[in-house]
Amino acid sequence: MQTHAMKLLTIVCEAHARGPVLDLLRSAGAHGWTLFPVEGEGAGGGRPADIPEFTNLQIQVVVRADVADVLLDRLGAEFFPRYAMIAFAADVQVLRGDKF
Amino acid sequence: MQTHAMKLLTIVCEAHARGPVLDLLRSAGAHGWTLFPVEGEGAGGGRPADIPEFTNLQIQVVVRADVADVLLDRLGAEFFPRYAMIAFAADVQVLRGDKF
Amino acid sequence: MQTHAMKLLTIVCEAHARGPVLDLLRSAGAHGWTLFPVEGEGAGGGRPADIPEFTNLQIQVVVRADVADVLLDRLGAEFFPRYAMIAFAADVQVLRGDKF
Amino acid sequence: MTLLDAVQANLLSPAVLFFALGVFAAVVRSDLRFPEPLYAGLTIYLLVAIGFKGGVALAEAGLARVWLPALAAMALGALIPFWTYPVLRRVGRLAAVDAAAIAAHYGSVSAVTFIAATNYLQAVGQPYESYASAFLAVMESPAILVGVVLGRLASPRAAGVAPSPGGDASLRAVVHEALCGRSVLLLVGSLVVGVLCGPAGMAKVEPFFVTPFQGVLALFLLEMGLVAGRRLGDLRKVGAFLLAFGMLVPLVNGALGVWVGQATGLGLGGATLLGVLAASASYIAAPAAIRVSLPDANPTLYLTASLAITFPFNLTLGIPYCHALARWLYA
Amino acid sequence: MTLLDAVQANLLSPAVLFFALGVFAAVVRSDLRFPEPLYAGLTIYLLVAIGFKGGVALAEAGLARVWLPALAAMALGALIPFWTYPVLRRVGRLAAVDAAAIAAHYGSVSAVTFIAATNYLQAVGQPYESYASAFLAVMESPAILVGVVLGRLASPRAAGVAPSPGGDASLRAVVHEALCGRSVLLLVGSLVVGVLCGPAGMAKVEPFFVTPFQGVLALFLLEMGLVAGRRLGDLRKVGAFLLAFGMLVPLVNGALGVWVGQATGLGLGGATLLGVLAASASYIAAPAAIRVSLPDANPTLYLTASLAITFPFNLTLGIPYCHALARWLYA
Amino acid sequence: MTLLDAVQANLLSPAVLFFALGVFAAVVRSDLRFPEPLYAGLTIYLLVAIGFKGGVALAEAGLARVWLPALAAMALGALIPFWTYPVLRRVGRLAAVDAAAIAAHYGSVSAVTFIAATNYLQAVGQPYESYASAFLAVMESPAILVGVVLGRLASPRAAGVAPSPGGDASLRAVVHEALCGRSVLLLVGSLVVGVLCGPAGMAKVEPFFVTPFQGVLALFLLEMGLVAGRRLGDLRKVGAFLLAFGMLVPLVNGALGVWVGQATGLGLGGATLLGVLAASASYIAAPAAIRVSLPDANPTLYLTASLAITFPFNLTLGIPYCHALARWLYA
Ligand SMILES: Nc1ncnc2c1ncn2[C@@H]1O[C@H](COP(=O)(O)O)[C@@H](O)[C@H]1O
Ligand SMILES: Nc1ncnc2c1ncn2[C@@H]1O[C@H](COP(=O)(O)O)[C@@H](O)[C@H]1O
Ligand SMILES: Nc1ncnc2c1ncn2[C@@H]1O[C@H](COP(=O)(O)O)[C@@H](O)[C@H]1O
Ligand code: NA
Ligand code: NA
Ligand code: NA
Repeated sequence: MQTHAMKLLTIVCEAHARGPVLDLLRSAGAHGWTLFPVEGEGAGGGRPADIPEFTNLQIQVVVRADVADVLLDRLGAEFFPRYAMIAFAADVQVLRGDKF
Repeated sequence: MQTHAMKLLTIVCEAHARGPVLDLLRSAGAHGWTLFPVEGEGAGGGRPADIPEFTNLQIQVVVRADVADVLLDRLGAEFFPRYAMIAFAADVQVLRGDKF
Repeated sequence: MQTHAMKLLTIVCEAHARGPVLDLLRSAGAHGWTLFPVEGEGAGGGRPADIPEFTNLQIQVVVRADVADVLLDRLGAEFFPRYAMIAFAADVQVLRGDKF
Repeated sequence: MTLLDAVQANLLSPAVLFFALGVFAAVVRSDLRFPEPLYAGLTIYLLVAIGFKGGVALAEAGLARVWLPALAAMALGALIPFWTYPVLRRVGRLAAVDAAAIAAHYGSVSAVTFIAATNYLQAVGQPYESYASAFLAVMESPAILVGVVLGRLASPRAAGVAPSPGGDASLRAVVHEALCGRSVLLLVGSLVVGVLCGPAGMAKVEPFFVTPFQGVLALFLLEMGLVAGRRLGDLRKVGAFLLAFGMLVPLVNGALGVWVGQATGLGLGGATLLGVLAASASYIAAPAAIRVSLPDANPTLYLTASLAITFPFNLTLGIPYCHALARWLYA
Repeated sequence: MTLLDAVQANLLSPAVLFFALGVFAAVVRSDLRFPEPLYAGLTIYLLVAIGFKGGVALAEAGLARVWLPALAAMALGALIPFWTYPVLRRVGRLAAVDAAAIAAHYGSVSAVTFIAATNYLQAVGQPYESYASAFLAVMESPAILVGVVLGRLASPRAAGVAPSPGGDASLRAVVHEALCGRSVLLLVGSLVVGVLCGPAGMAKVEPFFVTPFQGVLALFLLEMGLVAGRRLGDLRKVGAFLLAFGMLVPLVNGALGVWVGQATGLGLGGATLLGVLAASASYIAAPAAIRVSLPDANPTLYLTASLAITFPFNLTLGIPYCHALARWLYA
Repeated sequence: MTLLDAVQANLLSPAVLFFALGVFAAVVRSDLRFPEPLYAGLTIYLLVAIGFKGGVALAEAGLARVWLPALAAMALGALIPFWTYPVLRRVGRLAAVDAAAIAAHYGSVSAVTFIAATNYLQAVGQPYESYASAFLAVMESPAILVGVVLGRLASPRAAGVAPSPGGDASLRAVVHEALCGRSVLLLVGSLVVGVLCGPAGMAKVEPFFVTPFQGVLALFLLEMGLVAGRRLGDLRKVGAFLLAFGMLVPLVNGALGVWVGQATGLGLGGATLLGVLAASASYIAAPAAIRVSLPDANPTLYLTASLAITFPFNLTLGIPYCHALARWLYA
């Protein structure tokens, strides 16, 4: 079956960023997202995920390359100075290219 | 140490698809899998993961490229019309190439 | 915004390996990590994740390519004979290259 | 006590008020969430407690008094799809597979509605047969099987829009789910445990499974309010027909249930409970089974109808309605 | 009973000892963990129980007796930032935004400290007004709003170091959080449910929400000990000033609270509770709101102060201190 | 009461029947699951409750009456590996490292088996020394340390098939795990809390930690049945020798324990509990420690033996056996 090249953008951020990040994804044109709680450690110290308020979220979104660029730009400009978070993009192949 | 090129296939699907997807993986020759519950939103609407029955699963499997092709084919033909799900493949490098 | 090439190293291992793996990451120079519990099956049998002691962890770390090599080497030599685990590396693009 | 008084007393019970609080929290988009394991824990507790209590009551009452109403309850559940399906097809103009799916939900039952009804009867001081949980246990599956068969006969494509993963395995999967699915297994299993333990076993676990039960139910209904509230937005998608269907069908099925209860020798309380069971629609076991065996059916339709319309309706109005009907019938 | 006796009795209560055990476990790096859903479940239980109980008490006491102290409690909470902010700026030499953030935390309240105080009063046989949970409910938000405004006025950059995602939406988000945030919603909601149900509703859920309450609190404080203990390492990062601040401010605010309680007609127990509320610092609602609306403020400072200093201080010493003060004032 | 009567009474208790239900659910591959946080919550509750209760009893009995049997219990645990290891080597022809690992498991103890035994004694009206939880606390670790040392002496490669991550750190890790591991810390910690609080503290938390205890245990054993049932398939992999070992060793160790109990002055109930402790095999603390310190040992062998063979065996037969033995000895 034919596959299409897309970007998988992964964001790991403190739970408080949930609302704004999902708003951003929607406004940038993502057609879906996947999310789950994670524990982590980084420049912002440890996030032991013992309390919902102190947990991290990993948010994954499959998007077209141009959307991924927009998202990375806006994350870097608006979100990184504000929240403890990282983001990275990777190449993936999907079926049904028009879905994303 | 020498690494080998493999495919990481990621499937995000509604929890009801768990049994059939794992059966598919086994029958296609995967030697293992990893699975965890996730929240998500897509064409099938939001899946808030508030009830076990309404949750999503993310299933990850590392396989040889040819197995990944078979899996994608069968997912597209047999599963996509039936379940809310997405699947994407990515290139990864592993140690112990014969393990997968 | 400018992105930088990094490696995303993913480790899936039995929960008992948590301490040693995190120690390894720190000593090899990783600046952070992300971790969450997963269910799985592999050569070491099924890990149904019904008891904390029998669960698997997925540990993700974004590092420079050279650090990833060191990590893979040490994982293969010191950890694979000892714990039920797999590890794979993938190419990712990040913002803020100096963070990792 | 008039029907109005009864409704009012029910609306001011902690269980119903906490349900309303949950709906409110979902509607104002509060960040209040019950983590999924908490939901699972509460469900397991409620099913085990109600099953066990029913089993002990069954051990005391003896099978001789239970088999007839139990059989009638099963038959009632299995037959409900036969009248709801044509209504859904003709009046609602729904696709065959959607009609079959919804019919299956309304023939099956909602354990939480049943539990809330026992709660209500206790509050108004109405005695009831505790072994009624046995009816809950046997009514869950039959209608699902009937609905699946109806759906497959009516629209053969539904059986295989795509080559089914595992071929005919999916019908086998439904039967397995119907017998070994989480809720049936917990209910029937705890019932059997209760029968084997009898009152002596009950004495040991009563402070956990009985004394705090009503409070746990109140907390759980807060969560159910959240769950239902999150799906209120889907009401717009299902249309006026399903809205009416979700509130009128319980009235009819409830009356049938109460009548069958009386006909098979149950007391006023037991007949009320059988009415509530018939009136209730499944939103756990049925969706799981239908999703697998009738994948073409639209989940928004059957889930919204059973979870966002019929469940709140029964919780607030359906339960006192069945009780009022039974009191009138037994007067 | 002297202050010393009271402190000792408090230190030997299961609640405080289990807290100490949790701190110990964190310090020796035990692998003991409470999974997050368990924490969430315990919090929901405690907030619902305390809110519901308060509501029932409110229904019995009538609004007439509650509105004045409740209003005074709100005012007290809102005013606390106005004296703590300058102290944090001048004496502590903290950045404006950090000072505002910390001031918000100390004006707001900690539900767990309040619950532990009711626990303490019960243990020493001191009656108190159960409707005091209403003060807890109304004191959570005002100081947060004041703190956010202070922070934005004092350091306009704080409002937008980077173009805010959603523009001025973030102030709206604070207000939404203040009214519909998890803990406020559960508290106020359960309070309202309790008012509507009254004693009849209480009778039904008492075996779940009241009888085992103290035991659940003990278990929860074990977890809170773990949570606080994990952050003890941050004490080094916050410096001596915040350490002193976190222990002296509760003494001052506690005295203010007790005095306001007496002035507005509360009994000895109620005044003690109002003192404890004033003395306590929020570590759930305030951090969540501040993180979103004053992102420049350093979380290590406000979290460590409220969670790792003031919370243990109040739990062990602050509560008996407020009680002793009230007894002296009412003598 | 004959042994047969006792076994039958035990088999018909809610705890054992719910365990059987769990095994059944796993065997028929039901989708019933207890989420891991629920399991963790139940374990924490049971360990804290049993430890706290034991501590209060200890405070009442005084150390003078407890130190001797406690010391004897520790010694017994530490010595059991010295006779089981050679049996595993010579009769079972197991590799040295596997023999050492299994010996460690059988010298250590299972808290759930102990709790089920207290449950059983209560049901048959047999009084027992509540401070016996202290024996549970001290018997968990010694045998693990002995087993690890045995395994390393017997097969030096086991200490380092690969350069150990952290060098000799892994032995230090075992000691840390033995003293600060989750279950030891909860048990010993709650015991100390109980000693410090005494009966006054107990009065406060009794409705949570004591009254509903038996019911919680029944629910937990349902989950343990699932856990054990999922590993039944591994029985085929371990062979007939381990099957026999897992059922005969408890008989011998149980007898030893009962005898040590009598010799050190315990009553009939206490001796029964010491017998059950000796008979039981660890499946939580020991696997964790062995996995880290003897990574060459095959987990399927030690886990299946302790969890899928000895645990169900003791739960159903071992407990009444120890009680019958004690009654015979004390007759
Ligand atoms: N190098 C890394 N690899 C993987 N995850 C990371 C890394 N750095 C940070 N994270 C995750 O991102 C979260 C926020 O990072 P930070 O802003 O650095 O505290 C952390 O809590 C981790 O979960
Ligand atoms: N573009 C996307 N990026 C990430 N996850 C997605 C995306 N689209 C869908 N998903 C996930 O896949 C699940 C099923 O998708 P759907 O069939 O579109 O409802 C959703 O609930 C999401 O968890
Ligand atoms: N091929 C695979 N794809 C994805 N995950 C795997 C694979 N093989 C093993 N795993 C994961 O790694 C864990 C340890 O693997 P193993 O050492 O083979 O038992 C398993 O429990 C799975 O969670
Ligand atoms: Na029905
Ligand atoms: Na305060
Ligand atoms: Na033993």
